[in-house]
Amino acid sequence: MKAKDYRSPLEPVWCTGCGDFGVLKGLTQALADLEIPPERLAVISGIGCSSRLPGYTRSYAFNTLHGRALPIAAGLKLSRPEITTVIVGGDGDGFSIGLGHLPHAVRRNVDLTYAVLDNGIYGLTKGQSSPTTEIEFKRTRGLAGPDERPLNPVLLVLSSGCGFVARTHAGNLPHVREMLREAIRYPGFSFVHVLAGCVTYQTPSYAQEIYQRCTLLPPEHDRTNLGAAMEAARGDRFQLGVLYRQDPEVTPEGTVEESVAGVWQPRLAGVSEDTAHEE
Amino acid sequence: MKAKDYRSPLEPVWCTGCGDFGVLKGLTQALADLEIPPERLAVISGIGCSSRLPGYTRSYAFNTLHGRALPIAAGLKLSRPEITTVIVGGDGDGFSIGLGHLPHAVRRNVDLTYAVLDNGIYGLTKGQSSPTTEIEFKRTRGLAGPDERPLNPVLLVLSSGCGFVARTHAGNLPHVREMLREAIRYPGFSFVHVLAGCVTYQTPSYAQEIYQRCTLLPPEHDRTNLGAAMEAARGDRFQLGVLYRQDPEVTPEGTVEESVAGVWQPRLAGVSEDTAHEE
Amino acid sequence: MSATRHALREVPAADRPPTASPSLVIALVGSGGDGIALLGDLLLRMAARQGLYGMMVQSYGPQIRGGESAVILRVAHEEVSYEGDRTDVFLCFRLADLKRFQGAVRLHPGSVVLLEESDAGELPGWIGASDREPYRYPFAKLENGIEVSGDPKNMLALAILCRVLGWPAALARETLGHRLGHRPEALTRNLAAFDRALAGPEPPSMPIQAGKAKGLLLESGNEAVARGAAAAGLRFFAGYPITPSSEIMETLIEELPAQGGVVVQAEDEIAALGMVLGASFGGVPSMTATSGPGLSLMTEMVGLSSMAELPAVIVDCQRAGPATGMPSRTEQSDLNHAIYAGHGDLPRAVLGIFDVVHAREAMYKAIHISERYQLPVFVLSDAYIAQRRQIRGPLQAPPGMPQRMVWSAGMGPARFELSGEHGVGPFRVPGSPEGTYLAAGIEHTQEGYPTADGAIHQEMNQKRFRKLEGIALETKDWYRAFGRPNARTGIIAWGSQYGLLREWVERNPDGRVFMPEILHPFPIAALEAWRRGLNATFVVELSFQGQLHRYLSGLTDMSGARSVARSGGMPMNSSELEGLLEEATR
Amino acid sequence: MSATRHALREVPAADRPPTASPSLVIALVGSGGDGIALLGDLLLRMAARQGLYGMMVQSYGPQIRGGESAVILRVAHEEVSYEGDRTDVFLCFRLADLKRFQGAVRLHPGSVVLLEESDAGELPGWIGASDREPYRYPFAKLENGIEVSGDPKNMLALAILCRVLGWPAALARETLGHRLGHRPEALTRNLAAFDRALAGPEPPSMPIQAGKAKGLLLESGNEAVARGAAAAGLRFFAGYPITPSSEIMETLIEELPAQGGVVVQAEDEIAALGMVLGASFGGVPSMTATSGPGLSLMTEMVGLSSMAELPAVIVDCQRAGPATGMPSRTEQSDLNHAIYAGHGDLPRAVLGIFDVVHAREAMYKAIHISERYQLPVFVLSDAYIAQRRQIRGPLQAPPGMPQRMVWSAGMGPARFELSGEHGVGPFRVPGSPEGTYLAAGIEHTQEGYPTADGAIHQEMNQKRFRKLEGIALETKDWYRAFGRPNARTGIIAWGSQYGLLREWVERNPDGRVFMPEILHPFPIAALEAWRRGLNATFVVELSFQGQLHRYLSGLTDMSGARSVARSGGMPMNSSELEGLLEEATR
Ligand SMILES: Cc1ncc(C[n+]2csc(CCOP(=O)(O)OP(=O)(O)O)c2C)c(N)n1
Ligand SMILES: Cc1ncc(C[n+]2csc(CCOP(=O)(O)OP(=O)(O)O)c2C)c(N)n1
Ligand code: SF4
Ligand code: SF4
Ligand SMILES: [Mg+2]
Ligand SMILES: [Mg+2]
Repeated sequence: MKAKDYRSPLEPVWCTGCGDFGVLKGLTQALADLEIPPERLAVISGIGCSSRLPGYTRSYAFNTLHGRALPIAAGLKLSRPEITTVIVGGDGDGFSIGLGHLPHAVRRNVDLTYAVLDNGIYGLTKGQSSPTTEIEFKRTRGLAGPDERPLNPVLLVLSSGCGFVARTHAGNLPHVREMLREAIRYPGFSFVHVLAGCVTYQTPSYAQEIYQRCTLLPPEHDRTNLGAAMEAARGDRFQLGVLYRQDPEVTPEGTVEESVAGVWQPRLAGVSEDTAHEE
Repeated sequence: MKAKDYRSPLEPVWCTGCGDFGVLKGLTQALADLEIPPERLAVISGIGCSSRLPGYTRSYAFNTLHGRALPIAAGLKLSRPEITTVIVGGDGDGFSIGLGHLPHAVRRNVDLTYAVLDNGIYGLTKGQSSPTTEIEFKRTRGLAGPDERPLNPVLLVLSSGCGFVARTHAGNLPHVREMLREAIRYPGFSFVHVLAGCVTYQTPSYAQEIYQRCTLLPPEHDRTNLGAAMEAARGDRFQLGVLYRQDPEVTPEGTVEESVAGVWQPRLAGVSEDTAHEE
Repeated sequence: MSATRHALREVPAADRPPTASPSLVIALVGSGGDGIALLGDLLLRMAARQGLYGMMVQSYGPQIRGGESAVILRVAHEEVSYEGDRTDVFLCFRLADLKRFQGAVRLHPGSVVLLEESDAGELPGWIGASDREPYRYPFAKLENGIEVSGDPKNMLALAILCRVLGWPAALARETLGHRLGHRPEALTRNLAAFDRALAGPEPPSMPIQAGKAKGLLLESGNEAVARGAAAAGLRFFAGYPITPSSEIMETLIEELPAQGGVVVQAEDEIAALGMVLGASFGGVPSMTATSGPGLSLMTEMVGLSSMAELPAVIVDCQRAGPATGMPSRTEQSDLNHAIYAGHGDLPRAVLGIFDVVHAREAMYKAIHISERYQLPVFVLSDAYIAQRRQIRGPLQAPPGMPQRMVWSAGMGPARFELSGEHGVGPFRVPGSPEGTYLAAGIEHTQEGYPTADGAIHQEMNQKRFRKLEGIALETKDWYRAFGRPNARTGIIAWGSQYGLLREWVERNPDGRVFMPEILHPFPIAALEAWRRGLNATFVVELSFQGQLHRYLSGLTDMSGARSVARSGGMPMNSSELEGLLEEATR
Repeated sequence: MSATRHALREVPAADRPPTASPSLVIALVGSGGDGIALLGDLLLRMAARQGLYGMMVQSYGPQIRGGESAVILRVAHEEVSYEGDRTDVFLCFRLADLKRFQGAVRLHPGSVVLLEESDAGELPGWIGASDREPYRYPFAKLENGIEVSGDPKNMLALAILCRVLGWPAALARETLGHRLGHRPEALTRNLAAFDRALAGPEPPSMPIQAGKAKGLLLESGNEAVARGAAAAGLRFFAGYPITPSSEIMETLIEELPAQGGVVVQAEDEIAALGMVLGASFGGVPSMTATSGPGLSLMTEMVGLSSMAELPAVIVDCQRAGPATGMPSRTEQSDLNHAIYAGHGDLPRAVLGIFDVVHAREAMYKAIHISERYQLPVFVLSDAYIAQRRQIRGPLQAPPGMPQRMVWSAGMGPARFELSGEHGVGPFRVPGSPEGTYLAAGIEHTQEGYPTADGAIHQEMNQKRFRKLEGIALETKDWYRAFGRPNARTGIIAWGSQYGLLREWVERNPDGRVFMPEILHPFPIAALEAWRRGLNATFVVELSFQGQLHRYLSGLTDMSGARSVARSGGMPMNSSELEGLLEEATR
């Protein structure tokens, strides 16, 4: 199957020039590379411009509630482990209202891939600040509240114990494709931080600025070293690539093997005197 | 005023031997050291055994909802900056249901002190696992879900950019007192991780075990070095003391100066043709 | 009020309805350390082994551990789901604890009273209600006036109670073995104490004979909810601990994996219901369980379940609210929320549980409705049912497994086709070739694509609400009516009032009761038919606002029906009910 | 249906009620880039400067940017809060966009139609409804058939519209200067284009004269809510962005700090209301604003507000639900949630907003009620009001600031004293010596200490619900009734139906309307009195379930009252209303 076979009939309503187009393309390419049959694929999101992406894919797509994609995807994957499950969303969706679910998704280490399309702004609601909006920008826009420092999502995810952490830039299609492919391959929870500009509510030059601030990780970077990964994450430049990868001894436990047919088999639970008498 | 002057008439309902007693004592001592008038003090919590603490203090105490102490305290402090505001709660309250508020409270850097009484268990609801429960314990107790790795709250808070991070142990009263005193003094958001055993739902030996695993930070530890703090946080022993302290250039912005009287002054808003015509 | 002075067993044979059966009420009072709960549990297990029905309720003080603890136990020859309000056998380890039970424990001339020997001092007046001399036994071990740890008091009491009730010591030993088998040394210590007390002076007797029933089952309301759901095909559960519902998750942790199911403790209730919807999106029957605060948190997610047409069962063990309220106390005040909460217009169904026995049936029905109609179903239990342990008859296998209509390639209809019967279309389960579609909480076309067209929104609302018509049709008989059909005094109630009212009709020949199993959509036609011929109608509920009464007023003409409502706390008992009815009549 | 064929201004002088006034409806259609919104805004500002009232509504396609965009503008000599459903002046930059507006735009024989000159091709039939020849102008600049960027179309259109309306060009230039002053080069470019079009061929005319009103104010519903609250003493706001409410926060960011207030963008709606309760615990008048999804998320926190007796105002800009629904579309389906949501029994009040003018008054009343009775107050706005821009008369200073009864040392009563008037006790503001106490969502004694005693719970519920009696007493006249007092056809409605119904009574001499300002507790006695003498009663609302109708049925006998309800989307217009009323009568 080709990348385009992973696209639905729906035409994106994104603004021309929106970074999200690149991610949609990169994702469909990665899926084609991995030859995942669309009927075994689920793409799940919250709410936001970026969260419209699942509707543009040919998959069991679910455009859920603002900030709730992670638990919903976990429920699907835990009960249907044979379904490849990819989560996409925005920085507001994932790092503001949805932030509480992220470290837990990481701890739970269910085999999910989470790509956050971080444009440092609330796009869909027309340009309020997000947790990754930089203070200067916030100031110039006179956005609400005390001077919040921007969040460092990559550092946060590393600190939560995530086994696969990568960063890429929506303007660099081959890199997006590669990072998403690696992340989906990883047998555990994988996180991909995608820098994706908003041409409408960011300062026009923003996408350009961000691009300037990106560098590829140096070849000598040791992706198995958490300390090194944290160092890289804390640098003021956006380092692109796989910052950290810890190969899991065990694949996540506690998932059912049954197919859907399996879970439909009627059973009678807890009727034996003994179990019924147990406390 | 003496420590006991910060106690309310209410008798704690905690189990004999509960670590929370130590924190109550240490907190009242720290408050006495700082000579904070009770009427200028607010102690705010969520729900849990540990969250019962505010009711035992003589203060404007608020026992809020499970997991919601942080935003409620922030609302109070932002509108009433003259009120010293201390937040206490448990690991379930703060690191499970309430986790989403923590990095934002840190980013916002409102002048609050947050002490988490971490017993690695849900006490009030009778012993389910919490985000800091260790896997072995979880396994032996057969608790729900896939094999979640425990969370490292101190590392998480450091990664969110917290300017004051300390750890102490409820069994070490003078140390609890000192850490809380320092934290309350800090002009910004301060976090204190308090190890406090649950004698009822932890393995009986737990408090003891934990105590064994504690060491004081070495004198040469550089509390102004974030990297060093993260190293210390990642060590498998519990290092006690101030792991990190960054002296804030600015005290938090965006707070009102008015006294309560002030905010009651009637005003007419936005009536001039101009502002009314502005978009 | 006089009616209430008789407990069940003293109703004069004449006007005693056929279902009446001899029963005994046993009250046990002690402090946290005394093992009162274990003692009650052992007695209940012994009752079940002897073919007796019964139930047990417990109450604690505010302390997490320690503090006073009391157990009320009832054993009977027929199913009971009300613990009675007269005490036949009363055991108390500490005179000091007696005061608190003023009123809670009501003795009669024949009551047996068992007290600590060394407890000197004045007995409270109400003990005098019994004409029989209190039996005193040295439960506590004293060394020069100070109590020191000696024989486990609950084991001494077990022996004495066996003799009072005329129950075989052998059965007690066996049950004890069953319960403590995994801790041999504890078992020997306990058996030794038991035997010592058996040899003590003869206590007064208040016998109840073994029953005929076979294969009786003992479980709590929460256990029954968990097992009933598992038996109905539940294969995914996510929850977050909260009193009084936590044991539902804890029971499923023990039992569901063995049946190929998954149980997860989520980070909060929003995530719990989110995971449930994710599993349901995957085609798997799923549920969560919580109590008021968690229920309120789930509100937005319930809207998604209804809008994306994802089956989900939400069990709510009601406690006294609002906010944190009184977590360990029962109430029936989440009805409004279950029926009305959530922004926008969204169909959902609401069932109520009567008692531990009904819990399994209710769970089967809830999963059936949610799977068949692809919408959220609330099941309202409460602390009184959830925390109670009750003996029930053997289980029947369910009539067949709940089914979700499943789509397969070539079947045709789009996921959200308007035309489906009762607004339900075949469900596209991930994994089915050619079945890919977009599910969303955004209003959508039949294919699931986003729309902002008001005409489509109206059509979709019509489609989704047609489900309620289908459910109303299927559930028009989902209620219980009992008491004399031609009686002229009627009570409408729901949920855990069941046990109390079962006995009320036995004492009130002119009374009958209507209790809906499904609260929304409400079997209103049945209610209207049932009301014919009544002189007086009361709506009895544990809700300050009288939520059921107000809700029914919106559905039918309730003029003349009186609301008998109070806030939660302790469950209602017979004498209180009679009092409230009298008041309401005045 | 014939009644609706007349727009306001054609009502024959004979039966035209005194309030009737000449008005013009202008429809502007283009694509995102055309600056339609700015054009509409400039015209509205010019109207206000000329002493004319008016309003403007806008609609977009799904695209974030680009896509079709339309503006309907109405200017009139008296206050209007309904945009009318007949178009007097119709401007369209692109024939292709016309189709979408089939139905939305309804021309009459006198309508003026302005079209792109180069747009060849068949005009849709409905354009023929106008007897006047369409006026064509070269808005687009073409280079061999391809459109290239030329003069800003909206400026060309502004000039032509000035001439159609007979408005002074000088005023247009001044207004433009006011609007673009901060971007001088843009201003010159725009003025140049404006002047060029002024010189073009004479367009048909449809004049409206300047009015007499002075000091008129132009604002959106969200701006009015924000400013009304600030004027009523609001000093703390926390919110989370959501369509269609975000401009409330954005306006307060601009204006509240200057008044000594604080505005925070929270991480989510739970935190937003949490912060509000924290500030309110601090004694500071506080509020949040949201829409359906956020409202649902706040459910648990609302219970805390009610239980801990912390004043809080929650503004809900309703949109089409459930779940994410249709964010940009209006609906009135959050009423059930506002009245009933939340576990347990909890008092709260619910107000509804009629239009932009009423918004400020409603916010004053909401803050007053919440501060006086120390409970949560919902204010229900909707997308139709929130996003509309409306011209209003000068402001009056409020009657005095809302007051919270404040405790001070030696005053006596415990924080939650039962005996306070209407269940309200003096509020202990942090900072007051000797005032320390425990606030909690846990049920509590009068001092605020935790309790699990059912009797205290009952007393506390009584205390808290006495507030609703106090509110009902104070607000028994908080409604508007209009139309002929003795008319025999009555409509009950709420919220944004106001403008439409204001005009309905003008066209229907036998019609009258009842609209509550407060929905809970409902001014039911007033409604019952008002209903006397009606032959037909209709409850008109934008909710699929007819939530108001169902709610009223629980409060009073509504038999015979017909529900006229549909899902949200576009607001109702006159012709649709007449149609629905006719249907409901059949
Ligand atoms: C509970 C809830 N709160 C708020 C909203 C409104 N809302 C929709 S998307 C969004 C944020 C969008 O920002 P982001 O997640 O960064 O996505 P982007 O549009 O930037 O791609 C918000 C606040 C909502 N839909 N639901
Ligand atoms: C919304 C909500 N969910 C669940 C609960 C039940 N609950 C009360 S305390 C608690 C956790 C207690 O654990 P922790 O915060 O660690 O406090 P501890 O008792 O261990 O001191 C839970 C789950 C609740 N009160 N509210
Ligand atoms: S608003 Fe920004 S994020 Fe949204 S579609 Fe346009 S460019 Fe993309
Ligand atoms: S249960 Fe544990 S945490 Fe709670 S009071 Fe007892 S010892 Fe402390
Ligand atoms: Mg974004
Ligand atoms: Mg804990």
